[in-house]
Amino acid sequence: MELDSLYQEVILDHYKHPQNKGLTSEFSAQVHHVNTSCGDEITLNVTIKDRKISGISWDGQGCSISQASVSILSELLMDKTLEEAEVITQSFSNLMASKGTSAGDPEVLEDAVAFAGVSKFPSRVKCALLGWMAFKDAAVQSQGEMK
Amino acid sequence: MELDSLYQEVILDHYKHPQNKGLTSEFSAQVHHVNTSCGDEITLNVTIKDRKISGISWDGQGCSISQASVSILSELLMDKTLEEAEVITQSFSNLMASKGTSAGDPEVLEDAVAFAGVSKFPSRVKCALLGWMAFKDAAVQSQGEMK
Amino acid sequence: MPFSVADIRKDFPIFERTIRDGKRLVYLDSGATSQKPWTVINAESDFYSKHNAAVHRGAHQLAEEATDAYEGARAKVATFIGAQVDEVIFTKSATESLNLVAYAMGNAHQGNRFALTSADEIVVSEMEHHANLVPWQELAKRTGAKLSWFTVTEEGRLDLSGVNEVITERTKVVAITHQSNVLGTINPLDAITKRAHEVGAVVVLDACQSVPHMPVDVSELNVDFLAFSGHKAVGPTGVGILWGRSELLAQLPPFLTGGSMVSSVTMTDATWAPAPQKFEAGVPNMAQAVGLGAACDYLSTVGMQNIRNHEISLTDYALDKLSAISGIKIIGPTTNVSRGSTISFTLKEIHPHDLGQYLDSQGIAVRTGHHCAWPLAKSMKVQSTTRASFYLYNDERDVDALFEAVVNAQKYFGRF
Amino acid sequence: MPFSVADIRKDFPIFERTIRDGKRLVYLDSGATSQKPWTVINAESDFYSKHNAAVHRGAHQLAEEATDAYEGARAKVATFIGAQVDEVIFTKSATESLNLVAYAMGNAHQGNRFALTSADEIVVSEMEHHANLVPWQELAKRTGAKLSWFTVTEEGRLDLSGVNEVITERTKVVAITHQSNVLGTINPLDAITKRAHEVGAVVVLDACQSVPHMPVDVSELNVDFLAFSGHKAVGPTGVGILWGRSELLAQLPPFLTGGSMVSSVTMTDATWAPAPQKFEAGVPNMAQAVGLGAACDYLSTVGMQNIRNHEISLTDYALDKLSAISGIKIIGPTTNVSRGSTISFTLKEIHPHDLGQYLDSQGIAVRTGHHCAWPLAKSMKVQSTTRASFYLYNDERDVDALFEAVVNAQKYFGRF
Ligand SMILES: Cc1ncc(COP(=O)(O)O)c(C=O)c1O
Ligand SMILES: Cc1ncc(COP(=O)(O)O)c(C=O)c1O
Repeated sequence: MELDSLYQEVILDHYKHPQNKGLTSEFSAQVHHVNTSCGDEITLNVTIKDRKISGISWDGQGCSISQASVSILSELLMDKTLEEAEVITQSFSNLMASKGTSAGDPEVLEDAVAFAGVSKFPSRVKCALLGWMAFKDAAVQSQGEMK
Repeated sequence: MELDSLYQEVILDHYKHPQNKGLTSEFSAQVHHVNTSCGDEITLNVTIKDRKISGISWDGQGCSISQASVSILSELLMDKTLEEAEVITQSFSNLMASKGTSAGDPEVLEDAVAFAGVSKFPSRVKCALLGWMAFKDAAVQSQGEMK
Repeated sequence: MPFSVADIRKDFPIFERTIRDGKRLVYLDSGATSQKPWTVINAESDFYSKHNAAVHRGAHQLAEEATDAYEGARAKVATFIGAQVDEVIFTKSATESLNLVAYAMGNAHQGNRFALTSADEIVVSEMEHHANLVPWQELAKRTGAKLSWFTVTEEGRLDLSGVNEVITERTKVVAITHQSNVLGTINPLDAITKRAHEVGAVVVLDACQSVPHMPVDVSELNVDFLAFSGHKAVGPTGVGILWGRSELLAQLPPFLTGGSMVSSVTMTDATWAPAPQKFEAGVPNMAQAVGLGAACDYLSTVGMQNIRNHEISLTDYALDKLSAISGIKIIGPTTNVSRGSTISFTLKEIHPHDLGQYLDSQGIAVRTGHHCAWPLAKSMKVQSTTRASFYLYNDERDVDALFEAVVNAQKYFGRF
Repeated sequence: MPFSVADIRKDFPIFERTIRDGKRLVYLDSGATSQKPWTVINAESDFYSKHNAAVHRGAHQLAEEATDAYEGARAKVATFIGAQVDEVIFTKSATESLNLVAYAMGNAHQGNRFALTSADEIVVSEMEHHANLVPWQELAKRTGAKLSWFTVTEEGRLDLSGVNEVITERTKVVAITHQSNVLGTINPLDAITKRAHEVGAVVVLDACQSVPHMPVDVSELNVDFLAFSGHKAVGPTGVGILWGRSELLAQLPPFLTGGSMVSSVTMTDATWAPAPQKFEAGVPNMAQAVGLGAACDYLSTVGMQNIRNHEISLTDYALDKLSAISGIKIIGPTTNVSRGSTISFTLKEIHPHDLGQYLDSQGIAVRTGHHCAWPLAKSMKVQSTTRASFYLYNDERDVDALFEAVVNAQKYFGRF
């Protein structure tokens, strides 16, 4: 079933057992993003020291795709430099724009390749990107230089 | 040709030789009416004494239908009482609303039956009625009671 | 004519197609937009292919035919809602209709009955669609008027207990929905219109979710303006209606200005034509108006009371069936009293977006989210819901399909 | 593909019908509205019968298909006029597009670059259609800004000799037509845009009569906003376009408010989505947008430069032929330089309304009157004119028919 390509086991797993959920009290930047078409929301705390991501925590409400995506992000980007994070973020954006034609690069995206199937469902791409947009925003806010 | 039912000889004749055209300096009421869809305009002076129409003059610019109609009106309503004028006006309105099904009552309308053909051309009914609407207005203004 | 869903479905070409690899289309999203019968689709094409010309403007045969078709459509809509012909204004949508009233009131000068100042109040409700809320917020901001509102009870009913305090001597306009697009609630209007008219306020009714689904007669409702969209009433997209009492339309300033709505124009000033022309600037959405006329004909032939009765019994069936699902919570009236056939719900474990996706994979079209009524969602303490909305072409098979699919979704998402 | 009127006419179903007892349809009223090819008519029907659903809202296959069709149409329009996709806003008509800009500017608060006060000025011209005049009169009245204008010369050209005096340091907006719908004049824009931008004003171009008839590329025009209607460009009724520079759309406040144009909503406040959504409140005119996309495809396939060339040579022919009629006076440029194919004229003895009626009896559709440009008529010292406007489906046969009929009308009305 096509649906299985969307709801990969790793996605539903993260949805049921979200990682790094619960906001830390310390952070370099806090952002709140809402998907205006459905109301899904995410608050993301990011701590960056010496251009390196030393903390990510989040809270939110939403569908499995948006929640699992930020959960995976919070693991994937942890301890990465801003430059590395930018490469990963860009790779994820490209995957989401691929309309089902790309499987994603597991070297770069690791577990996040599970979202490859989402790119076939245009209305869900926004869900998958919610946390990533929030992260971009937070990185810019705390550094003022990530493009 | 259907067009001939619209452009009766008596209409084109009044268009070329308009009666009572040229405004008198004395009047009980003066009104100015414009057909907003084409810009045709008519100024009508009416003099009423003892509920009797003792003077009608007009000036205007417009198509043969609108100009001939007011010209014929100016002859037809002259020397009539307001009650008689109302009967004639109503009869003319009915004829215009008849969509080509009525020939008009020559006893009441005299030369104005020539406009019977106009009722088949919905966009021209407004032209034929321009002067008549102006007259109604003028009668109301000078008397405040004609319905 | 006996009411037969099977026959009705034959009139709607979309039911000839299938969804997601051959599945039967179960369309439960008529609250967002309805499907269209051939008669409506053909009315538009026929206009274009046989009678197309600019109405009210040309002195030629096509222009006459186009004008007849357009004005004939106005007469059909008027008959459909019990209005006088000159009280029916063609807009592009209910959203425009509601903005029209709000902006036109904002254009009123002191002395005009519609002019608002900071001494005045505007009343709405917590269950309004954004289209009947944001324009009034903006009008309040532009004029300084105060915005106040009726709240909603836990069961999803308007709380009218304080009607005399919410609508005050200062209230100039009460804008309220006839039927909630989320909860299905049909609002009782008598207490509102009585109080509003007592204080000299006008009542603007958002009839988007009522006119398509039940007999609505403006001569009986006691409201002053009424708005609905063609596309939710088996009509074309791109056309809506504003109805207003003629004595009010005569006093209301215009909204959009331009050609065909003027009586005279100089370089610095313009005067207005009488209603409805005053409110229809430009070459109108002629083909869409004609299509809406055909939609009114279609609905009248089926019978609005038949449609209402059908939806009542379908709602009975659906409320019964869905309530049996474990973990379901219906957001809105759970009894089939003063409610339409729109049913919103949440499931304990599955987010509406995920449920909607699963339903889609089964050929079932629902809507998920806040349904353009965000304050209502907050007031009902939900972030989003799944909404199934029924119409004349739905039947118990569709309810069964929804039931089955929800149960299977619970299995699907519970698999790990 | 060689340009062939005979082939083109086959694409337009209306030419299969006849007028007034079997006469060939000579449609010379495209300035009011154009006829539609099958591809446009079918694009609308196909949307309704196969993909109809509310865009941007549902998580189901039909909603996805509808969204693809609608956004695909936006991309087609963008390509057609050389714009970026997010700069293209679907409205109901050019009239709405122009009102949108005027009202949105009126909504701007102090500090916003669009805010107007009594210290500011708005510039229009004497040759504007009411749709590009009255909204600015109203904005001037609302804000206290001063309205000033370019006059028109006897030949029907904009008098630009005083461009630096008409557009002053106080000017905030210049609203001007690209091509006159009465005179056919195509206005030179460089002097206007240069001066306007020098003083920090934005230029709003009414492109209703240019976009359908010649290649128009917003990336080359140097204007800031551009409006046109679908129905004059072989597209459906009920859809228009507003194009605006993206940095300006970002700053311009919204106009219609409601669903799908918000970013968040509480009972008292709302924030806006980015453009173009910010300007598209409510369920949009989806089928009409899709139809307009098909119209852009159709026109592109024929080739806009081919259409322009065809109209130039047809205008040559028509100006020549008509000038030979005794008592005729062409209102507007009599030489075929910087002019489109719209030709207005008066006849000494016959009122335009009577001429139009005679032409209609011969199957010829023209428009008579002031053509929604009353101040222009006064400035040209005519009460009304007869207007013949040509398009891609007209040819020399149509001009000949017009010529013959005018001459015969002179005989007909001269008979007593
Ligand atoms: C030059 C011009 N501007 C504006 C308009 C208004 O267009 P619409 O009536 O389609 O809104 C027209 C056509 O009527 C026009 O010719
Ligand atoms: C209750 C209600 N009001 C207003 C609207 C707005 O209608 P439209 O989007 O057709 O303008 C809708 C539908 O979206 C609605 O359900």
